[in-house]
Amino acid sequence: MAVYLDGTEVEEADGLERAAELLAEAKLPVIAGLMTDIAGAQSALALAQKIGGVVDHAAGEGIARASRLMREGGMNPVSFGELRNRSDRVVVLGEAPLQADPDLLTKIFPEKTLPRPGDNPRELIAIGCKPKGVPSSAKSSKVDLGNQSLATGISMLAAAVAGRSFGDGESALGKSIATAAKKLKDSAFAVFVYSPLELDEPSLHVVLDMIRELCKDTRAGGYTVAAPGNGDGVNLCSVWTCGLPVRTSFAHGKPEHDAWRYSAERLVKSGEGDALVWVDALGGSDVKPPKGVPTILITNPGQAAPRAAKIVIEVGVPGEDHDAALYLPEISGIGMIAGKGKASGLPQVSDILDAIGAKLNAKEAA
Amino acid sequence: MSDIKLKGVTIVDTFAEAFPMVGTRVIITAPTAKWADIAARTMTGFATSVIACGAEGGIERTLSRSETYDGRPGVSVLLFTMSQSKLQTQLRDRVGQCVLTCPGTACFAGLPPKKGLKLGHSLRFFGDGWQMSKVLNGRRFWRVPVMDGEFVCEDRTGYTRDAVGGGNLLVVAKSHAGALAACERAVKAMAPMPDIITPFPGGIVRSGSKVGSKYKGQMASTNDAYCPTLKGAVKSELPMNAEAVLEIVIDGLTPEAIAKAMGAGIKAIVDGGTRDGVLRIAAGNYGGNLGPHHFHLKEVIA
Amino acid sequence: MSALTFELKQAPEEPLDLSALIPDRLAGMKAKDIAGLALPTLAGTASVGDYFKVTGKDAASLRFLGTTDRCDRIGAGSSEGEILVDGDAGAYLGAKFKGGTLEVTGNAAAYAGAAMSNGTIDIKGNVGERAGGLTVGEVHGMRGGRLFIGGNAGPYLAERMRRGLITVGGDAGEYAGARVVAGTILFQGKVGRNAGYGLKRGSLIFKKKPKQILPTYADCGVIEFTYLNLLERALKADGIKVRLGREAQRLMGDMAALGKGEMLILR
Amino acid sequence: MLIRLKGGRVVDPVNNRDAVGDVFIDNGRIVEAPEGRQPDQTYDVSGKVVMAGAVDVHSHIGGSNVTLARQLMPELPYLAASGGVAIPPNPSSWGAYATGLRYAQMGYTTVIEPAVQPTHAIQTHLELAQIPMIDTGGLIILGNDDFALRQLHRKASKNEIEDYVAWTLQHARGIGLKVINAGGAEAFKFNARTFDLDDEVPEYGTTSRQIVQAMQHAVQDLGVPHPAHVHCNNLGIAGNIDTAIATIEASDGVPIHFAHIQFYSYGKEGEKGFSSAAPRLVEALKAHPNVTVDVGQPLFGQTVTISGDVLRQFDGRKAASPGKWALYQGEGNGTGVVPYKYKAKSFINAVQWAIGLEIFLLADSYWQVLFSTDHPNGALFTRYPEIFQLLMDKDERARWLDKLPEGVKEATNLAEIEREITLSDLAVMTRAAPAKLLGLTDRGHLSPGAVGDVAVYTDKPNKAEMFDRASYVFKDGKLIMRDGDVVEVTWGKVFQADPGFDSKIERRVKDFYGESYGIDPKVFGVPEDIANTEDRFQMVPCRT
Repeated sequence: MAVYLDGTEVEEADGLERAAELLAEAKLPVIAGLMTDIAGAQSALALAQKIGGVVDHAAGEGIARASRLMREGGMNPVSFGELRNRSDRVVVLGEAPLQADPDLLTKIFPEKTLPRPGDNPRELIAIGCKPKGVPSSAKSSKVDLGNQSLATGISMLAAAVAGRSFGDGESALGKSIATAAKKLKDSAFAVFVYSPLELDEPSLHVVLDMIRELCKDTRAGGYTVAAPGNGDGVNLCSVWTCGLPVRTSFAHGKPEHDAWRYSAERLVKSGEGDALVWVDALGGSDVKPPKGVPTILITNPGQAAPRAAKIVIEVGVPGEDHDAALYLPEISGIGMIAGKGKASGLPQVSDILDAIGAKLNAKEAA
Repeated sequence: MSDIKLKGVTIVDTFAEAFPMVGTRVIITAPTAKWADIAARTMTGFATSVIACGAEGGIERTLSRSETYDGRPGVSVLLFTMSQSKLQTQLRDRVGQCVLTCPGTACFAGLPPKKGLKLGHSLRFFGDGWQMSKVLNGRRFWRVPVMDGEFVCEDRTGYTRDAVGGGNLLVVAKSHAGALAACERAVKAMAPMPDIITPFPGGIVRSGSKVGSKYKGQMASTNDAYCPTLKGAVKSELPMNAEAVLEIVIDGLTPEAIAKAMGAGIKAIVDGGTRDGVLRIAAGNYGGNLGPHHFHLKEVIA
Repeated sequence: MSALTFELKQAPEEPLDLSALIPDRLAGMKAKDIAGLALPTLAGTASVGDYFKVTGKDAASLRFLGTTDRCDRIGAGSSEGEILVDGDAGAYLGAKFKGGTLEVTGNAAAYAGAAMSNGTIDIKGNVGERAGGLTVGEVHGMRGGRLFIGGNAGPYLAERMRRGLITVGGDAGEYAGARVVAGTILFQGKVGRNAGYGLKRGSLIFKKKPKQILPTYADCGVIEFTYLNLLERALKADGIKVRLGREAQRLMGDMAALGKGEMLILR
Repeated sequence: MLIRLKGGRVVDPVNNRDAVGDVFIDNGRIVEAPEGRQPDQTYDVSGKVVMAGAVDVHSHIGGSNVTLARQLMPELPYLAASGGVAIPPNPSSWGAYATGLRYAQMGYTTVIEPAVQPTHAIQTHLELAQIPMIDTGGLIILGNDDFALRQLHRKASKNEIEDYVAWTLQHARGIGLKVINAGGAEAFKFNARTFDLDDEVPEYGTTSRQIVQAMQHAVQDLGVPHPAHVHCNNLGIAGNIDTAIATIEASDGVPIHFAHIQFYSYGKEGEKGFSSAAPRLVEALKAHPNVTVDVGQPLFGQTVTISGDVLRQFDGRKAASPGKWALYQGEGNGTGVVPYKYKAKSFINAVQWAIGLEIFLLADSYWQVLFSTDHPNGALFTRYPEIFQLLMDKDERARWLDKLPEGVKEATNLAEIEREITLSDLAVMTRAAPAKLLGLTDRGHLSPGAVGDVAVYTDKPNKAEMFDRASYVFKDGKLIMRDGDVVEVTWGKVFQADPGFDSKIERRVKDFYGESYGIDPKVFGVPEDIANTEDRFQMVPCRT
């Protein structure tokens, strides 16, 4: 491993010492990115509690939307296994689901399934996306939204499912939506597949209302595409540890959640957060840390230039360099991925965060 | 007994005996004064006496655009019954059948609506789920879709338990024409006065009554002491030269309003002097044993 | 008695939580004691006197002078008295406001009047996102009272509002009136995309026709509304003079939600 | 280190002890009074009551179900605080850490999480690892999963079913097996809205009765100490005492545990068609000594219900308060989460409250009727002391009864019950019996050799106050809490039963998951080092 301070490689202990100092000096340190395994998340939460900091995730925006939805109305989530084995009508909303996993349709529509309700053939209904390679095990239809946004497409579908007439009901799009709605109403188990990162928050609520309209008589639910960077795993860990999702501050001792206030990006931009720990350890992400405050970047070798941050610390990739608990979409929950090679010698995210915490302990004691 | 005489008219030293009632006021507006009036008249039709009408009601006065809540011409209506629950039923039925149905109208509280009688609160259900509630400056209104647009109706209107029914004047005259002319003058004088109505036809009643009857089940019967045709046959209150007696009954939201109205009525009659052959002005009472409100004629003209 | 006055000494670097400085809490306290009160900052605690010069006596009438957008939670949770802010306000101005009046001469940041339930908040300038909307942990947004915005409003104005009245003098951002359950919003300027998205009940009233009207609204044509008279008069009583006229185009929606709400586009 | 607890009233029914005396702890274990050795530490506990650390056999403290509830209702501690006790130490949080501290505060040292979804067992164990102070264990849910149903459908051999149960226990590292509305959750996936003991699961043809019996016998034959832990059909429905008794009778003399039995002790007598059937239940228990139950006592106040009985929870959504709910539709049972507020003004809630207390107070043996609120379903575990008071103080019950709606006294029998349970009774239902039922022979009592888990309470007339905060709590012989405050944060063990299986089952399971889910089951197998500590898992020996 290597640790860089201001672009220069330094001893690990010195790097960690400097990192601890940086956090100790900060008024409101922000521990974010958190593209790491559960152990890393646990250590991040423990460190945040110790230093009175904030935790957020790189996919925090989508997580916050899903959290608010859950908190205000609830949700009817469907596991991937149930989606794959028992759904008849699968509505893919938007482009994100198929972008996140190009093989998604193959996984959703296997040749053989467990017994499922109803007699309908399985069918993909694509709204606002262009599915490629739909397996032969499923029929497929598409709603071309034309000039309309995904948000309005979703609301038209919801209106049609609820059987309420509306302005554009007679347009070509309206008719196409009506056909899709009829299929949903005739379904035994309809599942909506979408990403909370792509859908606007009000659209998430409309999707939930639609699910609840359908499930009065049959089954229906939502399958949300997992947040990138183990976002769901990290968020779950935050919830079970302190009772609240990410974007939580420990600055005043007790955990305080505010999806707007404790967004890492907003905190850094506004200058309210004055030090940043950015963890990007799952093999490199497109999401880059917000700029403007002294940053400790914890990432994999080769993912960042030594000068990319005040301090750059290299760690292994969870689930590759070491065993790791991660959110696995296939089980819609947390699973274990065994490391492939044990020889990398790279520390884990949790090792680094714990070591920084230990340095802070030592400082306090001194 | 010391009757007094004003401009030749005897004011009998007696009192009108009146009863507590529960009263309310609503304001009806419409696109024109004409339609506000039609709605109000319809709503207060067949509302002379609680004995068989369910309620006593009438138009209090008309309101100009600047006086109403929605800036349209309006009419203020008073309605009285013997209990709050009866008033609630009467109000709902009368507004529901006569105002909700009338083109262009809206209906508002005429007394502070806090914890009052249900108005739009009940009538909103006519909207079958399409009604909308709106709260403006602490007051709740319902917008109920109807065939000419929307019926706007305030959620509730206030009511008072201090209302009084049965304030009255008995006008004894030498001729029927004279009694009627004198009473018309009195009613006209009372018309602009606030907080009262005269619920009988044109404000005037000819069938004054006494309590009880020789017939079983008949609670009230003709006031034989004031019937000119029975003068010799009963213990009459009338001089032999009296040919007709007419009564003005007044309901009011407060006793004071009734007293003032009675005073104004007496003054209007007396101002006619002996021209109409008015002999005396008396009032109906039951010896003071039945109603708590006693309006002494001498006092109301003071 | 003179108004209890808080004059900002220097612009704070980190957000201050001023929610303790409301009439309910300060009644009967001396200026000197108030200056000694703890003032939570974003990550620590200062005292009121560190940031404010405190003068005056009457806690039923508070004044904040020279405040900036870092002065958060002014009037939050207040239930009585009057508060005047001569300056800008930070986030959560008057959040969960329960009664009294709160007036701001400048702008307010995010969540102004969020989840307020009564009283009047009058902001002369602009407001940030989610004004009149939900605060963290609430199931509904504004639940009553009046929120007057003189300038522009950020996105998600009045999200999941349940009762009350909002007026916007300027323009409003995207998703204005989204998921409103009931209540009334008057837009005097332009609105961004997806106004009224997921509206269940409630009225969105537009002086200017919105550029985009969601396809899930059903046009009911132009109608005369007695209600507009009532609203115009009620606004006038609050010092907001605006001609609403008699007629409006009515669209019902959002059919994606309950569909019992309306847009009234004034003529 | 030798610790002496001196001069307390020692309540230890396993050793027939309820008298003033000393208790000694040495090296983390209870020991006889040592001769010729001076204690290193002596605690004067005169005037106090000394009991073994309490054991909770059924409390939803961690795992994906509980965390789903936390996501739905992070405000629970605030809302619950108005009706009872918020979750200390931090009223803003109902996370894992706060859970451990509050349990320890009340003198609890072992708690069993009763609903571990096999595919989410890793999360459960990660969560349990974040709960300080207490030892834990998990019951693994089977019976609505397609593998088991497929086995039953094709009439797989008894051995093969046993192997699957054993594999699941090992893979998910459970102390026992849980069956929730057997077949009902699967039927719900085919849009059933009701499911009874002899209804057939669509496509699989097997009945609820057959599933329960298969699981019950598998557990028994494998020698797992804790019998099958069963949540019956028809939870919460008036007249469901018939279901409970039919299920009890179907148990056929083989050990079985019924969870939160209060929710099944409903008659349909009276004007409102809802009444107490507690006496019928108690009679049935007397006739079936193979059966144990925990009560699932409700208390008035805000809570949230969490259950793998998705069919029931879906129906329960209509009563959600606040009006939001979540239904996770997953492998096996899935989970339904519905916030709920028990109201003293509600006739139904008041009758439920009375029924729970009746079951406790009419019980013949507290070795058979165990304490629980089915946290958080009946009441938050933080409120146990309030229930202890109700059981030990008939005047307190009478005070409550007088406040309840008309007709509650008629629909229940509580008003006629004078019984006040003793400290020994309490020690059995909260310590000795659950420990024994779980096969945890070294706890629930203060015999020499038992683990040094001891709770010392200051005796007070108000039992709710007495049990709210223990004066001292020792865990493995270490003082961890004093007067409700943390002395030392410790991390406990997890109990696991591992009866062993024929490895052929691994292949079958692997094929099944590969084909049906596209995964290798090893991704949801719980590794031994999950908590990053050694000896995290402690084996509970199986009968051979």
